[in-house]
Amino acid sequence: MNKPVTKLSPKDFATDQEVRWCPGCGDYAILKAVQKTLADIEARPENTVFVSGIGCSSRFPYYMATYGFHTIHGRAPAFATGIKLANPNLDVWLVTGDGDGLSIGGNHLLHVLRRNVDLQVLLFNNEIYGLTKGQYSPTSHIGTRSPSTPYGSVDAPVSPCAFALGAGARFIARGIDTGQKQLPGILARAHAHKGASFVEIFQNCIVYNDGVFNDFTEKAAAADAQLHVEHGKPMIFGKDGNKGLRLKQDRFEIEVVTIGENGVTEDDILVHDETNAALAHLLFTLPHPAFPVVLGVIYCNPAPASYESAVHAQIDAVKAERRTADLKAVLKKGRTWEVR
Amino acid sequence: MNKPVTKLSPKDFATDQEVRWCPGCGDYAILKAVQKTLADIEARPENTVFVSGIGCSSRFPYYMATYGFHTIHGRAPAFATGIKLANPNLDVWLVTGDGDGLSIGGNHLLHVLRRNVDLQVLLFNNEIYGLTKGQYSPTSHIGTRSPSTPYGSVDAPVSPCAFALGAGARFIARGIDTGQKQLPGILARAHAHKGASFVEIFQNCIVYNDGVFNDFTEKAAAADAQLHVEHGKPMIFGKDGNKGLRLKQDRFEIEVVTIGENGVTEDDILVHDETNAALAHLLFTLPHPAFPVVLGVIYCNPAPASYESAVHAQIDAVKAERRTADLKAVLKKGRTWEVR
Amino acid sequence: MTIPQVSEGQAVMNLEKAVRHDGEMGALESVVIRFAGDSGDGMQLTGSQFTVATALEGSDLATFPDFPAEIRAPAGTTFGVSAYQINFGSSRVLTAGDAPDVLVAMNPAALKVNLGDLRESGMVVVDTGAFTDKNLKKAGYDSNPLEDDTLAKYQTLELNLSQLTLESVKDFGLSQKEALRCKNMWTLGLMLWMFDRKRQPIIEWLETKFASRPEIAKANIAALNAGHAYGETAELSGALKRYSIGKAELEPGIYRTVTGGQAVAWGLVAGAQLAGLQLFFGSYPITPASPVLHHLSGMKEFGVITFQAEDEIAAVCAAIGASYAGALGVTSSSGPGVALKGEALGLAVSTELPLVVINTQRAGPSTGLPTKTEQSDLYQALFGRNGDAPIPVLAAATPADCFDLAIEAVRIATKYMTPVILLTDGYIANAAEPWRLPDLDSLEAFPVKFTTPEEAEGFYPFRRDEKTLARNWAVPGTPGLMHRIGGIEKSYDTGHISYDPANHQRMTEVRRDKILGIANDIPLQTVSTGEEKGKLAIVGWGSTYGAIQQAVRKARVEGYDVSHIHLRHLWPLPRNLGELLSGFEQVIVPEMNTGQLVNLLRAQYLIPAEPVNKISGQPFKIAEILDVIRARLGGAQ
Amino acid sequence: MTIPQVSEGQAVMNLEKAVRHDGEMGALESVVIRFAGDSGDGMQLTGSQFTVATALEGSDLATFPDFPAEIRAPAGTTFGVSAYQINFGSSRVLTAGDAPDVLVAMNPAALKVNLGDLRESGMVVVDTGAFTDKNLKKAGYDSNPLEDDTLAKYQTLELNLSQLTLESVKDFGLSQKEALRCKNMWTLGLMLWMFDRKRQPIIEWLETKFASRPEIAKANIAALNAGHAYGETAELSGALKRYSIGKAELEPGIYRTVTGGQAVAWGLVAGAQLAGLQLFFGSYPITPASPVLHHLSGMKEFGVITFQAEDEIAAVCAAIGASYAGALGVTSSSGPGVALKGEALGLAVSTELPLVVINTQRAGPSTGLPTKTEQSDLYQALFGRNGDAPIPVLAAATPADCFDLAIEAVRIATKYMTPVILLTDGYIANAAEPWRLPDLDSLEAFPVKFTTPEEAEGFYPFRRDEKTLARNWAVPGTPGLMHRIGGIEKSYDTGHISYDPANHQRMTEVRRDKILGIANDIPLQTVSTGEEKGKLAIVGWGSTYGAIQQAVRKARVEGYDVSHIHLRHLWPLPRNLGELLSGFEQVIVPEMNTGQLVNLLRAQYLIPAEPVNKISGQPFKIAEILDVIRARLGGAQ
Ligand SMILES: Cc1ncc(C[n+]2csc(CCOP(=O)(O)OP(=O)(O)O)c2C)c(N)n1
Ligand SMILES: Cc1ncc(C[n+]2csc(CCOP(=O)(O)OP(=O)(O)O)c2C)c(N)n1
Ligand code: SF4
Ligand code: SF4
Ligand SMILES: [Mg+2]
Ligand SMILES: [Mg+2]
Repeated sequence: MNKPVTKLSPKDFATDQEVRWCPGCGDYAILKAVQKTLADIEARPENTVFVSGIGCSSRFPYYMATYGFHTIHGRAPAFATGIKLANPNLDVWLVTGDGDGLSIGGNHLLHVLRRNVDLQVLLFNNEIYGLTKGQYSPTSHIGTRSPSTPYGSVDAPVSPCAFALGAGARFIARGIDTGQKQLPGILARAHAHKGASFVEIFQNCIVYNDGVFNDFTEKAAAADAQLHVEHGKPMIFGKDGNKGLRLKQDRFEIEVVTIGENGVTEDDILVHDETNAALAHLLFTLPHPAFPVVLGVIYCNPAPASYESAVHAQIDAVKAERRTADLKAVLKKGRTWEVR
Repeated sequence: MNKPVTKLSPKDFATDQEVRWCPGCGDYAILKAVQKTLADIEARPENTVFVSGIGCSSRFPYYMATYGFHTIHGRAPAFATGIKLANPNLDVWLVTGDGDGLSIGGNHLLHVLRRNVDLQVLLFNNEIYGLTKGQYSPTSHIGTRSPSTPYGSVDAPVSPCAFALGAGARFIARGIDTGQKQLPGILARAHAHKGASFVEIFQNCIVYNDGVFNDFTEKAAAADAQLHVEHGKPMIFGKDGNKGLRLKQDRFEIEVVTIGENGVTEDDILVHDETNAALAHLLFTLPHPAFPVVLGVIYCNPAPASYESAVHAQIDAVKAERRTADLKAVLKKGRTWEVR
Repeated sequence: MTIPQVSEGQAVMNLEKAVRHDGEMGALESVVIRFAGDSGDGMQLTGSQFTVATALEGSDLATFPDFPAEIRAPAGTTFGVSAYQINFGSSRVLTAGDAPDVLVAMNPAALKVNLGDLRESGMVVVDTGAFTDKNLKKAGYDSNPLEDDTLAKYQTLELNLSQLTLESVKDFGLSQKEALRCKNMWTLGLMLWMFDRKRQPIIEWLETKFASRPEIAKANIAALNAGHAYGETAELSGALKRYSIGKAELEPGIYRTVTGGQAVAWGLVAGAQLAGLQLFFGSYPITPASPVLHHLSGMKEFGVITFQAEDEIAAVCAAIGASYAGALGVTSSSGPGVALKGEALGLAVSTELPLVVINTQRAGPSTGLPTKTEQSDLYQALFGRNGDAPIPVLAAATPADCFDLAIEAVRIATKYMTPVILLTDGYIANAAEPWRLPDLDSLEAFPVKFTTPEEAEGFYPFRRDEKTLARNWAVPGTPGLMHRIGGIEKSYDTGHISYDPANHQRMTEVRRDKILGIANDIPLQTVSTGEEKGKLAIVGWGSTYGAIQQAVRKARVEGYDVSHIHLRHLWPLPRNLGELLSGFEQVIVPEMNTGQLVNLLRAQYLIPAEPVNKISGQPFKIAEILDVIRARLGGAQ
Repeated sequence: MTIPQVSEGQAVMNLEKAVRHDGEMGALESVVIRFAGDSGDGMQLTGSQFTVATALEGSDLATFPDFPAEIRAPAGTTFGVSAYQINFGSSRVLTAGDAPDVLVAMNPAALKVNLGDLRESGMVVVDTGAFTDKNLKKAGYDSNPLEDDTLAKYQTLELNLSQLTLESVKDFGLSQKEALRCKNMWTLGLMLWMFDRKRQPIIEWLETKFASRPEIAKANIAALNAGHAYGETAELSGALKRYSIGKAELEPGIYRTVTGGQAVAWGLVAGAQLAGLQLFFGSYPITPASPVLHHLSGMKEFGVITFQAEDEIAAVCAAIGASYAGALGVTSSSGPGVALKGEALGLAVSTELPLVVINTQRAGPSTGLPTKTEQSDLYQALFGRNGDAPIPVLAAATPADCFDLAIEAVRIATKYMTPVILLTDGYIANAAEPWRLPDLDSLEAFPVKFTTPEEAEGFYPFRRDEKTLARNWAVPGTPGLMHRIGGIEKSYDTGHISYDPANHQRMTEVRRDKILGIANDIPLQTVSTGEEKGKLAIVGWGSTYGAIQQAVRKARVEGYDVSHIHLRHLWPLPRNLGELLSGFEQVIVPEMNTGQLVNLLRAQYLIPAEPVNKISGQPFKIAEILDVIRARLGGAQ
């Protein structure tokens, strides 16, 4: 049942349920990319489960013709862990938002990542609480005016990817809702990674936070404001393909340089190493606009085993060693006596 | 009332309550260090509040002759935030454990750190749940045998400091329970830092996890296994003071070198920069024993304002602008009509 | 100006047919209008502006906004329909009305969802321009209801609102999309004309709202005027009739409309002022509780600290922390969020710190129906904690009552050093009603007295006031009173941790008795309508007030021996309640749940109180209660 | 070998004085011993080994371990005292005994804390070696109780246990500290001698336990033997007497001792086997619930998945997730942890997934007294959720009953697709009692039937079984049955999200009716002791079983017309319960809380049931219940 019988198309992963997002919401584009990814990787609908919390983003499972569980706010990682432990053969995708995943659900996200449960976490970051009508979220920049912060927010936002790294995630990637060219590839790699994969997707909320990512997502700005990294390739960007990141001499820091200026050549450009965690931290937190926003698979460093496989390996080992599982014998273990 | 009347001694910060930790518990040493720190920094008992969750570590407030709130499991950061917001003049210390702070309480820890509430978080890491009799914790290394993991744990531990960094903490330090020489200094700096300070303290649980840190805390091993960093100083360690960390050529990585060998001189040794987050991530996660365990103030990079000060500044600004706060006027705002 | 296109076969619209009127031709005692359309059609705005205009006219009124869970559901779908109902009249209006007299349906989906509620021979106003094949299909209509006999029972006013609107604003250079957005103002203009309400307040509001885009303001005003003018023309042609609704006889005073969300916020601010405390409000957004957070976030000039926490647990814990530090800690949520606060509430009970918890209930269980109303969290409020952890529970009957009870919650919390739960619901939170502004100066203050350094001698944190049994409140920062508290049992005599069995018994009892004692400090239970004894008592709580009140009034007019008793204090119960209820042969408890208060009353007083339950996410109708009364008491007496 | 140092003025120890005996000199019907000492003195081990030896002797028995919250409180303090009580005898023993006949006090603090409970003229065994000035002071004694008249009312056996022990193990080369650790075995040896129990099982246990340190094993065995020999010598000298306790008449079978923690774990494994499901156990450590986690963690050969979650919310959510994926999801905690699960339980109710929730109750509110017992979470179990979210609730009466009810919980959860809450408490969880091993083969299986691909035609996830009203269970991985579920209200007919008012009413009612219908699938309520009608019924639930049962038996012997009714199904209640209770003139409900079941019964049946409450963190004593019966029914009839 794991082998595809016929090749499915993206449309085969769409349900007949009416999609209930606002017209123009970035979620539509992500839905499209995910459906394409599932077709690309030849996923079987019956072995695929989409799990989500609560939020606009978390309505996602209703639109996927797979199994789906729309749970409660912030707890999707815990449900997903239970599902994957109960049946490791299932292909589990977790959809969450910046509020669901990083506000109420931060702790579960931390633990599903550090335990390294083999599933994909897609965090739709629109820097706002969409479903509850636009309050600021833990990823909103300082000064965000919202119904609960009419004078502007004062708390510093968290970087989802830096958080994931601190939590011990071993696959961290970043994409953009409208990046239909890149997104399916990133998602396919997340899926291929054995262990917990974390993908932050910048998503435009057209109603409550429209254009918040424009400075790096708008066509005109994109090339200079985005750096798409690839393992083993120099970190070059810019519309003329001549900007790059270079290691500073004797400092554990990097800088933006222009190839061809001040004697800089392509050889000076730092080559991306997706297994380097310190570099990943740096790339996640580069200040924009001084630096570009880094996209793609930024960190990937698989562990020897994913959590559910280790759990089952242990169970199997004990089973093999004990050979029988006899409850009667367990009850009789220790001191017993007979009354006649 | 903020100025000390007479200089208090460490003993003045001790209560008459019988201390209820196991004999030999590392918590005693930390208590001593904290009491010394409060005397050193001339803290006023009436302006000092110790807040904790639940765990052996969280019994701490009972032994401090200050105000104290022993709350519920994992939630101390939230209580502390409320306290500090309600009265920013209070000096708030938060005591938590690896279970309290990183298992059930991970989310609140994340948010108190990213919000940057001006308080000190002391996380006593004994890599075990002491109070509930020895189950493994989120910091226990893989393979830990405990009542709930009789065949050994399989989940990867989280690094408290890396987590704190990912959460956006702007002061992160590390110490050892028995490090009476270093600890008060570290705590005093944590106190001086305006914003949330995070201090991980390795603490020996003599009953359930005795000796788990021995490989770097035991006298014989300490010098070679510990690196005490100081901002602006080269990262040198070892009983002969001749080992150090060096930046690898053209790689965003470091290595251990010996001064005097292979032409290495002190100048080659990387100078510690406590404002460098990527470096901090690296130092937090250096694999031991290949690298030393890094101690001291590893990251300190203050933000322009702490959370509670920003909150109150905003309130004050609105007050100043509006001048009056007249509820009658508020009620009358908008459409009213009179019935006679 | 086009000529009214009154649908074929219809004579003059004749609302009086089934509406009570007060003699004079065209003058009605009360009318119920429901505005329904797509989420994007601006029905909530239309409704609330009609409400303002109506309130200014001196009518009594009640409203019921009913909107979908989706932010902006796809246009034209039934689940995307948003509605706003208003009941207004010259007599006392207590509910939004059982059945609309007039239904404004901006598209087929709105018609589909709402038509069933319209009273027989009521009036339907439809935008024919929206009855396209596509929209009909989206709404699930097989044939066009305007063309078959779907509307036969009703009076229909079929207008191409879209086209009429476009015409009215064509001079302002708006895009087609922007122009069409004015449709709701055109419709509002017509309704204002029909019920003789003034346009001026709406015009002013539009001018302020669109101050930065004057062309939008002008277009909307033009549409409003056009709708109004349309009515006048139609009247001249005899096709439409205009109605007047007299002023209601209300107590003299300054009035405004208020929603429960506003009233809670203002009540908390007033309560904090009366207690002399800084208000700390810790919350996490959730429908339908968020408006309280939003209102308070804008009141910084009162020194209100609003803290949008990472979750509901952090919200309540921060509020308890704030109370510990000497502020008035308040937290607010709806059912699923309150479920998360149970453990922390136990700590507030155990440490005896003041705290106000507001639960704006919604339909459950679990996520349930977030935008629909219900009263099913009473059990949770009374019992939803581990251990013996009694907490006083209050419930507001109307939007305006939220103000009074928020103050009462603060009073009890601070006087008795206890958490207090105030229950409202989605209906109360969003509905607007006229509110006579209270005389703030006449409210009795209840200033808190913190323990002072002078009282350090023999101080311990759990020393109690002999009368209230409240412990004293010593706040950090006070020299000489340093102490430690927590959730472990404390010695009655020293406040230190105590594992002594007899002490635990004593402390558990004193915590219980403290709360029970509050019964001596709250008003005796009165009867809202009817006699103090008799055949039948209808006992309600919360937002069922209006429906029960109207039903009982009507039943009494019909000659039934029935009384309405409405509880605002649900724990402890008023101390005369048992006696009062024992004076009735039958006690019926209507609730928007499967029966919760009814069991509390049965357990407390051993009376055979019986439940009447509605769990549809919709408020009770007057008729539903009236039917129960009639069924219970047989033919009219 | 030293000579017994029986304290001055004491004749031969004469336990019979106040102990029921069965004629033969030195033969007692039952005895209660309490071992008390510092946390470090190994009293729990001593007690449980005495229990094993006693069980093997064929006595009936019940135990009560009572230990401090501290892991290792400072030596010598009163709050560091750890105690283990055992009641054993030849007749049916159902409680750990009201008052010890023998108190073994290893230090002054242990004496101080426990002496008050000793029955008059009971026996005190003290270690004089521990009565140093320092220890006396730590225990809060102003003068040495061995020297003043503190012990005048009792028979005292003053032995320098420390010294006697050191002597007995001096040949094994232990450090002073290690040698002193054998003190508990010396004492155990003496007690084994005194009550004629065999040493061999203990010796075997010591050999296994210290297999890797044979010198420790040998020293402990030597100490055990020395204590035993001491008794023999003392008997010869006439200073001490030896007692025999006959075998109890128990049903034939193989027996072992079992604690509630073990029985729950095994019952869950058995239940999962009977259902044919993999057991998934998600939990977070908390006292006193952790033992279930610990036991199950060691049962991997049964394919049990134990998941120590990051918190209680994750634990229950993971369990629900596992159930969704086709395993049997179980979660377990104590009061404060269960408080955190309320929201998720609502989701399990709404999605109608099987789930078993075990609450090992402890004294609350809040953190309360973690190591003390209470029954104060019944309200939380019944009502602690938002919305109308009914859940079946079971409560175990004894440690062994935990096994049966764990199976019953699994049966109901899987048959009815519902969460089920099983209540135990700290007393049951830790107490040991003899348990006749059940015949596992005779247990009736209740295999779960997942929906199959063949049933895909017309499948929807909320299609119900007509009789049970349970929905079908289609698990991910099954081709053709892909579907989506969640916490929003679902259409009765399709399972899709539905905001339809009438549908919400219908779904709420079907969820209620499904649970109420379980009443037809559980045993009728029987009377444990006494007649089916009469003057007085004592209605209990949970761990009060033994105390009520013994009290009622005694009272009936005294001639009182009283019956004991014990509930194991608290929701839904057995369908004959109302009728049964109405047959009694008075109904009394003793609970270890301020009155929770009593209110449920009053609300359900309108009977004037009255509460008797004990909230001291300690189990009821037989005498306390007996006093209530006597007071209620006047002088003996
Ligand atoms: C326990 C609980 N608390 C609060 C809510 C209300 N709530 C629903 S979604 C949401 C935030 C959603 O934000 P995000 O995850 O960013 O999703 P988005 O709507 O932006 O996609 C909140 C606060 C809830 N449903 N349950
Ligand atoms: C809600 C809740 N869940 C669980 C517990 C039980 N509990 C108390 S302390 C603790 C873990 C403590 O571990 P840690 O924070 O590492 O403290 P330590 O005892 O090791 O110092 C747990 C699980 C509790 N008190 N409350
Ligand atoms: S509110 Fe924002 S995030 Fe939600 S559906 Fe609408 S556009 Fe998308
Ligand atoms: S159990 Fe461990 S952490 Fe707790 S007091 Fe004892 S030694 Fe310290
Ligand atoms: Mg969002
Ligand atoms: Mg710990």
